[in-house]
Amino acid sequence: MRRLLLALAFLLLIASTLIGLTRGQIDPLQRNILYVHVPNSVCALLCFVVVLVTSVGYLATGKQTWDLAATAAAEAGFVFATILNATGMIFSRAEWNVWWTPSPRLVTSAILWFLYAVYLILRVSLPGAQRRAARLCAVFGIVAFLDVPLVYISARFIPDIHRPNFSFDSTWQTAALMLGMAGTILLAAGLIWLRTSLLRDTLKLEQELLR
Amino acid sequence: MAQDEPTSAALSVRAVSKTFVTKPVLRGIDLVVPAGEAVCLCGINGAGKSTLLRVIAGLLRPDSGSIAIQGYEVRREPEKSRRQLGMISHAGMAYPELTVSENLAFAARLYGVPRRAERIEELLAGTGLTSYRYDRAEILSRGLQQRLAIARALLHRPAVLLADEPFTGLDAAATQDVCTIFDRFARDGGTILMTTHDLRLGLQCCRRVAVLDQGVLILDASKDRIDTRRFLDDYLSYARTMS
Amino acid sequence: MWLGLRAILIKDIVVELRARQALPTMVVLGMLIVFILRIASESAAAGGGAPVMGAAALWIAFLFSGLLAQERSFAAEQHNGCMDGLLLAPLDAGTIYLAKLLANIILLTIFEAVVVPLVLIAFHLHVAGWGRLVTVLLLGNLGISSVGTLFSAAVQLTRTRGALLSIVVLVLLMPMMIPASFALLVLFGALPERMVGSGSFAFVGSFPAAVAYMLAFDAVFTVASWLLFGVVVEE
Amino acid sequence: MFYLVLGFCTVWVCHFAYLAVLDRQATQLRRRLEARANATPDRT
Repeated sequence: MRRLLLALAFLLLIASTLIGLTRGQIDPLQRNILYVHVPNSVCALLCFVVVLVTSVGYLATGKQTWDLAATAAAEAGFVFATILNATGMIFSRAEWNVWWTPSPRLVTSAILWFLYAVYLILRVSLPGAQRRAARLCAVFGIVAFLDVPLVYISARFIPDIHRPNFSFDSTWQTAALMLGMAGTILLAAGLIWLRTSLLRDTLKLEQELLR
Repeated sequence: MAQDEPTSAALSVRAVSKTFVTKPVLRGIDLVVPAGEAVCLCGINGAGKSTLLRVIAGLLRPDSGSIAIQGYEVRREPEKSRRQLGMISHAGMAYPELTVSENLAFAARLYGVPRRAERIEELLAGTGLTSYRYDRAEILSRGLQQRLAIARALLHRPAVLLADEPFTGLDAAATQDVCTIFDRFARDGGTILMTTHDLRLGLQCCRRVAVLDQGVLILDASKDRIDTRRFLDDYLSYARTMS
Repeated sequence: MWLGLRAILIKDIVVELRARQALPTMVVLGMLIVFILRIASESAAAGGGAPVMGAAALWIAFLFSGLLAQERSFAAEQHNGCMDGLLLAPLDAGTIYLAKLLANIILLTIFEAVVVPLVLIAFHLHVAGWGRLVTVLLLGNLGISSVGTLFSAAVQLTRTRGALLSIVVLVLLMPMMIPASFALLVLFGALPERMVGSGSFAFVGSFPAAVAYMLAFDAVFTVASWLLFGVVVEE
Repeated sequence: MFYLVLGFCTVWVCHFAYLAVLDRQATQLRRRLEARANATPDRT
């Protein structure tokens, strides 16, 4: 079942790239990277919402699966944030010939990446898998989320050199973008689901040793 | 006050169980201790004695079951139940940098004890620490630190006193002092739940014995109803035969 | 000899990669420092010079010594089971948090009183408004202490070592560094009162807006840490 | 054009790298399970 989900996600992504580069091509060639940059940035943010929800869920119920889902979401989110920043830098290099300027959008994307990185490091360095370490990661997940909306979304609403006021007007372009978006979100869901079940099996195996 | 148990039960533990990751440490413990009684909880290392004490004190959340001190449920009314509870653990809970009276003054403020100075004097005398009043806690001997811990635990006149291995590391004289303090506390209507390895001392101080084995209470009887001689020889096998 | 040397080397690398603790922490800490310095000294708008370096130096000194001071804030509770002593007292965890927060704020204010004049002299800056400088520093102080207290308890009670507390607090405070640096740059005269344009300082806009942003961050973090403190200290 | 290709490449590289990590974890898990499975029969 999970294989199917991932395959479908990749199909959608390939379709979006094909349409985007052929029919829905944006005039200056390098701007086509937006077909990848936008979905990934949305997904990076969505994954952090998942981290928040699962962290709150773990603190409320104490069930281990919430905590594992939080780890999986953080890992997937980290991958998306890395892509987000990489394509962002490539885009700004192509657009303004500079790899990085501290414009609000780039700064907030970098902060999002750092939040993921620190979450994963915290997850690894807290001793043992017992409940207290999981609880502390959940606490960090929640407090870190407070950083994201304060900065990330507010950065959206002010004029900013980062995003030329450009919209995907033609139907082909919007179609390509939507396909890309759907593909990335499906990919995220698949990755999280796969990783959570993997973590659960490893945990079950390791806990057998304790019995 | 809405209380389901009779107010006479100072401490009532109902079907408490606790599992660490996969190891069940407490499996459905029931223990009711009326006021003025001292219970000695015995068991091998890892039987769950300290865990049970920490769960009763509210420091550890039980997976299921409920604990009430003087009728106040520990998880639902933490402030009221903690006011009725004093605890002595291996660690003395005293700040090494502070002097004996400063430590007691700090604890008195935490618990909001009225007429602090007077109460502290009373406890210093009761535990024989008056002459060490201005010494810093770090230089005290193990016996004196234990007496400071007891003074700190009794400061706010708790109804229930929990003692986790109170006699470890004490010489004969210090142990005797601790025992007399416990007796006086029990005679004044206080309730004691104590864990110990040294059964002879446990029986000397307490009138009731409970044995915990693999997370289950396999024996809970007052001293005069059990054959103390055989019990002292090998309490585990004896307790197992009785359960 | 050569075989032994190689064996130990490989073993160390494998163990380090598998434990995955020291290396990533170091890397992220380095990146955070560079990143914060980049934000604090946004040369595009400020035109470089002493004020920019002064502001950046002040915030970095502030962050790191603040973290060092706070890392020990729960050390006193660590031995002798004093943390249990506090948890047994009939008061909720929030009160313990507020007490520790105030202790850290006072500690950091004393530190401020020493380092800030030092920075002003060293970078021979003149300050536009002393009252405003004190408010900005106090807001920065509250930001560091609110998150610092919460996570120093977490790090202390689980006995984790290394720069974990630093990267956690640094990353959480990064968004606040933008208005904080802007405010200091305005006070040191490196930036005009009101900014318009595309940089992240323009995003802040004006000095009152910067103070408002810092206040918002402090409020959000303090309340969140106050609520979550009980979860952190519970065994 | 170069940057476009670079962009798309980084995306696919990142995705496949993470999938590879997950796959390695899965195989490691399977190996441990098999080792555990055929170890237990003779012990019981």
